[in-house]
Amino acid sequence: MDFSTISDIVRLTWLAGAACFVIGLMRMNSPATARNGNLLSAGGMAVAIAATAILLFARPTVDGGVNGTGWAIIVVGILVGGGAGLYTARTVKMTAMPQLVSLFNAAGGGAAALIAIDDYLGLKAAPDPQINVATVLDIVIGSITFTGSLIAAGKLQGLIAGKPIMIPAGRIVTVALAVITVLGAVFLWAGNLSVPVMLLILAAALVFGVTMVLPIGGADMPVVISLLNSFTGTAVAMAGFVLGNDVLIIAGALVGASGAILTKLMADAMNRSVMNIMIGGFGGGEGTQTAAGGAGGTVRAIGADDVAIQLAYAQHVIVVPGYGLAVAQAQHAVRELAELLEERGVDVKYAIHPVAGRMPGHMNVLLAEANVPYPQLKEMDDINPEFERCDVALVVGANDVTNPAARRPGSPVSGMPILDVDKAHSIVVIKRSMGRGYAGIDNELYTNPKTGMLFADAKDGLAALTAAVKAL
Amino acid sequence: MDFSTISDIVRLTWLAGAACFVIGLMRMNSPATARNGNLLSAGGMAVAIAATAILLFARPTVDGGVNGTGWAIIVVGILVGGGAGLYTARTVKMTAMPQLVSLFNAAGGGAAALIAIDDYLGLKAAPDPQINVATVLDIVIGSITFTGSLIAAGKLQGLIAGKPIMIPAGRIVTVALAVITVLGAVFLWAGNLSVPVMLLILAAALVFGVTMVLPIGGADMPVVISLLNSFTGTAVAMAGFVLGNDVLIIAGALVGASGAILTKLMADAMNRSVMNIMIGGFGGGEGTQTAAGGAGGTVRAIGADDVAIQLAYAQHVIVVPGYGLAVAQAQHAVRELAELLEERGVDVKYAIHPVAGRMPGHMNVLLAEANVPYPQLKEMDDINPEFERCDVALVVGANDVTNPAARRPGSPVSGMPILDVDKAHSIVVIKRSMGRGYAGIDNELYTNPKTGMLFADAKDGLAALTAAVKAL
Amino acid sequence: MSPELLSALTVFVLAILVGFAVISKVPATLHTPLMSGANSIHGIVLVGSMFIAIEANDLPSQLLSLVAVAFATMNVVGGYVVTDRMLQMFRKKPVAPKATEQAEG
Amino acid sequence: MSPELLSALTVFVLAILVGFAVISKVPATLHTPLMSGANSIHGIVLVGSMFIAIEANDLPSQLLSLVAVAFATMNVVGGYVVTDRMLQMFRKKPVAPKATEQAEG
Ligand SMILES: NC(=O)c1ccc[n+]([C@@H]2O[C@H](COP(=O)([O-])OP(=O)(O)OC[C@H]3O[C@@H](n4cnc5c(N)ncnc54)[C@H](OP(=O)(O)O)[C@@H]3O)[C@@H](O)[C@H]2O)c1
Ligand SMILES: NC(=O)c1ccc[n+]([C@@H]2O[C@H](COP(=O)([O-])OP(=O)(O)OC[C@H]3O[C@@H](n4cnc5c(N)ncnc54)[C@H](OP(=O)(O)O)[C@@H]3O)[C@@H](O)[C@H]2O)c1
Repeated sequence: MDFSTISDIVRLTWLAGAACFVIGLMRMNSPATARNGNLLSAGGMAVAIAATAILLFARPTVDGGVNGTGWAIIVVGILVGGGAGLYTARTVKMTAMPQLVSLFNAAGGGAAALIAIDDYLGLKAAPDPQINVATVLDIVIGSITFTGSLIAAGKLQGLIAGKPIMIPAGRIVTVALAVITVLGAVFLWAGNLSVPVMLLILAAALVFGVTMVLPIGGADMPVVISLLNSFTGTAVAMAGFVLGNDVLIIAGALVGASGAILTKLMADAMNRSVMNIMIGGFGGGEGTQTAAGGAGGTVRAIGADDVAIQLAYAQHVIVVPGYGLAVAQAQHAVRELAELLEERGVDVKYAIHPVAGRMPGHMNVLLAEANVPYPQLKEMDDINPEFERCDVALVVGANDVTNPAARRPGSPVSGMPILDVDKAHSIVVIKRSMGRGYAGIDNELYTNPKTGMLFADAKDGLAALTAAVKAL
Repeated sequence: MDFSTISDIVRLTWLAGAACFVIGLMRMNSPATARNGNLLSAGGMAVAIAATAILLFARPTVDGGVNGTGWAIIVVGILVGGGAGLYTARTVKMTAMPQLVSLFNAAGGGAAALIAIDDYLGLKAAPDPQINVATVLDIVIGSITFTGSLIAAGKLQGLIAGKPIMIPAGRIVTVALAVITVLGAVFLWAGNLSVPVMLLILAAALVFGVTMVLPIGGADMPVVISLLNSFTGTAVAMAGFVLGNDVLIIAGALVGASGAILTKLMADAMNRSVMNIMIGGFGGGEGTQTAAGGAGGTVRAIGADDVAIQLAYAQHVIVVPGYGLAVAQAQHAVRELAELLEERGVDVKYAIHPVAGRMPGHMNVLLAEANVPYPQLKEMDDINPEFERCDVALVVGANDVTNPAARRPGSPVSGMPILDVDKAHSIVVIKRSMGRGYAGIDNELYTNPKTGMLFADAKDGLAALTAAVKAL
Repeated sequence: MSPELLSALTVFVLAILVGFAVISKVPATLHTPLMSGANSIHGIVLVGSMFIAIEANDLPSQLLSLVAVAFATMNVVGGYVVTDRMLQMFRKKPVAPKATEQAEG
Repeated sequence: MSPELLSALTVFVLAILVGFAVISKVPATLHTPLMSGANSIHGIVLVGSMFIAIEANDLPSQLLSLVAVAFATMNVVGGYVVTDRMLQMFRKKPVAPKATEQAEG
């Protein structure tokens, strides 16, 4: 086969790979086909990469031989990167997945930036304006994504404080960096070939990624990661323009656009706007629990033994898990309690709010990991009508998602759909204090006469309940 | 501005037009934005056509002058075609719209085929294989669409009998035509330049369009039109390959694919498979009403005066309109009766089944045309829970969409969601006889002890009811 | 394969993917307007018809292209107008129906 | 504008449209896996990294491209594996939970 035929076939294969990405993403829109969709996408990727290897191998070289160093770089790079990716992805705990996704995103953005940097360093004369535009955009966006995603991962992992970090004169620094980047880019676009200016832009963009993400609260990180993911897609599409490669353009633009939509959906689900998050509004999240001391209304504290009796002689119990359960790693403790109750003939269900916790699907992941039977997990819309028939609603470390204030306008959570916990015959809340949740406001559920507060760490409180039920 | 700049701008404008088509279609997925989406799409079209005119005008001609004849053809063609399109689209009755859409579809398919025919006649030597493939496909698909859509329009308009027409040895003729087309196409693809063979294919494809659609029942025409619409899209994309024009390729492929999905959705909504329809299974529709005479169970006939008393002293009445109401053009009669009842303090609602009638949205269109207030029209899922609280369900010319047999497996309507008419306290059915509906099966609703049958044409029966209520 | 054909093929495949993705779960009431809206879009064949018209040099070509232009324009203009008419029924109706009813009936 | 650029631009715009159309109303539970799935797809940058690696002739280029290949592969491999792990939770669980519960508890 001559090279031009091979090249044609490779290009068509790339196109087929890109089609797999699209169809895979479509299938990932619904739980039943999601896993299959991801596999299809992976298959498309494998085929596209294999085709690339064949193309590079078949390509006539200057001296007619095989470029040993080049292949060595590729093989070593793939082994090292693939090994690292595989190992971390396999061993990471379920709860640490978002930060890992962010790390992988950083890697992708970094690779895209490196392509443009390498291309720029190899330039002998100023390139066509269009290519120049793409190169500079790739460097800038790729670098911002690289450092931004690293910071986001660090925040989620707890390596960097989750609460908003205010850099002294932070806004001014950020704006200054943005101005430097834009001016440098315009200078290069004007047709000037200058490696120092390129390096200046590179440095400014790298620092900008840091100053952009640092002031944002840890709880908002999933949205930030999704946004940076969309950025990486755009950077990869730019790399495609630099190299004149369609498959990079297609896959990059696909991720850029779908990532943008996804970012908006995620922000909507937690009742925030993307703008609001990026500017760093509220969202201190885990930093605010020491606020207030129970403003307005009296609070009834209750002991583990009392709660145990209520639970053991109830017919229907609904467990409402929240962020506090995740922090306390109390998923196994709650399953044990539920199993004990079920043995005694109590009907136990879990009410899963879509944004309970700090990442979408947080509660599903946690409880699935603890082997809670899937049929017991109920989505918000399915379980809400059942609260009025339930004897005890056991709220474990959930706050905002149960706050009846969401039904009225004028509060930060207004409009967010909530679990109708206040409709239950009796309510028990396990949390450590009267501390506030993510939205930083008081919860009038706690002053409801039907509510008893069991002040404890989620894991300890549940263990105490289990012991008390066993002792009955 | 030099020509190459103009050409670049025109190409970018085409791309923008294509983007408008896509975004317009997206917006047409939801009732609130649908109209706006259609306008956006029309705007994209206007821009794309204007850009084309500019490109053709700016293009250097052989002799440097303006091609008078060419422009005359364009202007006359646009005036004639535009005038005809505008006039028919403006004056057609709401109920005749599907056949008009089919006519427009025929026109589009015809135009696509003509482009390829013209191209082929102008050939001096066999073209590149790829172009050749596209040309032949364009001729074949465009021609099938052209005659097929004309037949479909004729059936819906009643010019051609709606019931399946069986051509003697029809299947054999159809298969023979298909074989001729395929053999001719392969001959041309093999690199032979032959106008007679092209004309043979053309003729075979034109006749094939007729024999394909004739045996299909009139009631299935909406699905057939949607399928032919998707065909036209494909033909237009092929024309794009022939002319090397991206905007034709994009818009054509877009319609080809989205039309295919839509065809499937439409067939699903009426519980049929596209395959089943094309092969021409049941679907006699309007031809079958003389069947059966009330197999199994006794039927209670009831007079207009009795029904009038029931209706006038009811609190809640739900009207269930069906195909029979459409045929009898009884939409105004039903609105009059409903208004009369409302004046007497009866609460009247209309239960709209998604596939009541013979085209999707048939009942909405009809009743909207008769000025029934929009809030009184209830979708199936909203109204179904209300049947058990309603005093009288008045079924007017509806049959299949009320048949409780759909809840059990083993009947042709099994699995189709139905209106829960049998839950009403009392049921009145207006139809002419015990005749069957589209699916050709008996309806056990009619032998339900709660049901009274008012045997009459829908319009006459409703008029009689109105008179009887007034006389009370 | 020529680079033009390759890029045309890429565009074709992408447009098909857009077409598949763009239609999601639509209420049945919208099926007919959506079909009609898609039907108008393939009126873009008018662009191609204009090209062959301007290049037509002999009588057969001129006749063919005249018919093509007329057909395509009919598809475009009629298609959009009829779709718009269908979609008018989704306008919010004035809500106080009683008053008008009494006036009419 | 070169024809290549024009066709690259066409492809870019179409791919953006596909991206917009492809994400419809998704349950919140799927947001994270979907993000992770999209994240894996931009690992396609590995293809570009392989190109610069094979063309790298001086040390800086070779180092840059080595890092690029390693990063991109990490993105691809890790991305798909972690997404698959997330999606495992949508497997249908065996329905008879009582038995296993009693065995454990
Ligand atoms: N799911 C997502 O995708 C996502 C992403 C970002 C933001 N959010 C937001 O996060 C919130 C989620 O609501 P939520 O009800 O799950 O959580 P929440 O409103 O943030 O409340 C969590 C509560 O858990 C308690 N808590 C903390 N540590 C605990 C421990 N070790 N043991 C027991 N309790 C503990 C805290 O009170 P004490 O300090 O008194 O114990 C706190 O009030 C929403 O506002 C949502 O919009 C969600
Ligand atoms: N909406 C769509 O998109 C679409 C498209 C194709 C097919 N379909 C199919 O069509 C059916 C629609 O159900 P449907 O309940 O509306 O209709 P149907 O099941 O077809 O029944 C219509 C009934 O109306 C009666 N009728 C006919 N002319 C009449 C007149 N002048 N006055 C009074 N009654 C008259 C007939 O009985 P008599 O002869 O005894 O009067 C017949 O039983 C479904 O099976 C559906 O799948 C729908």
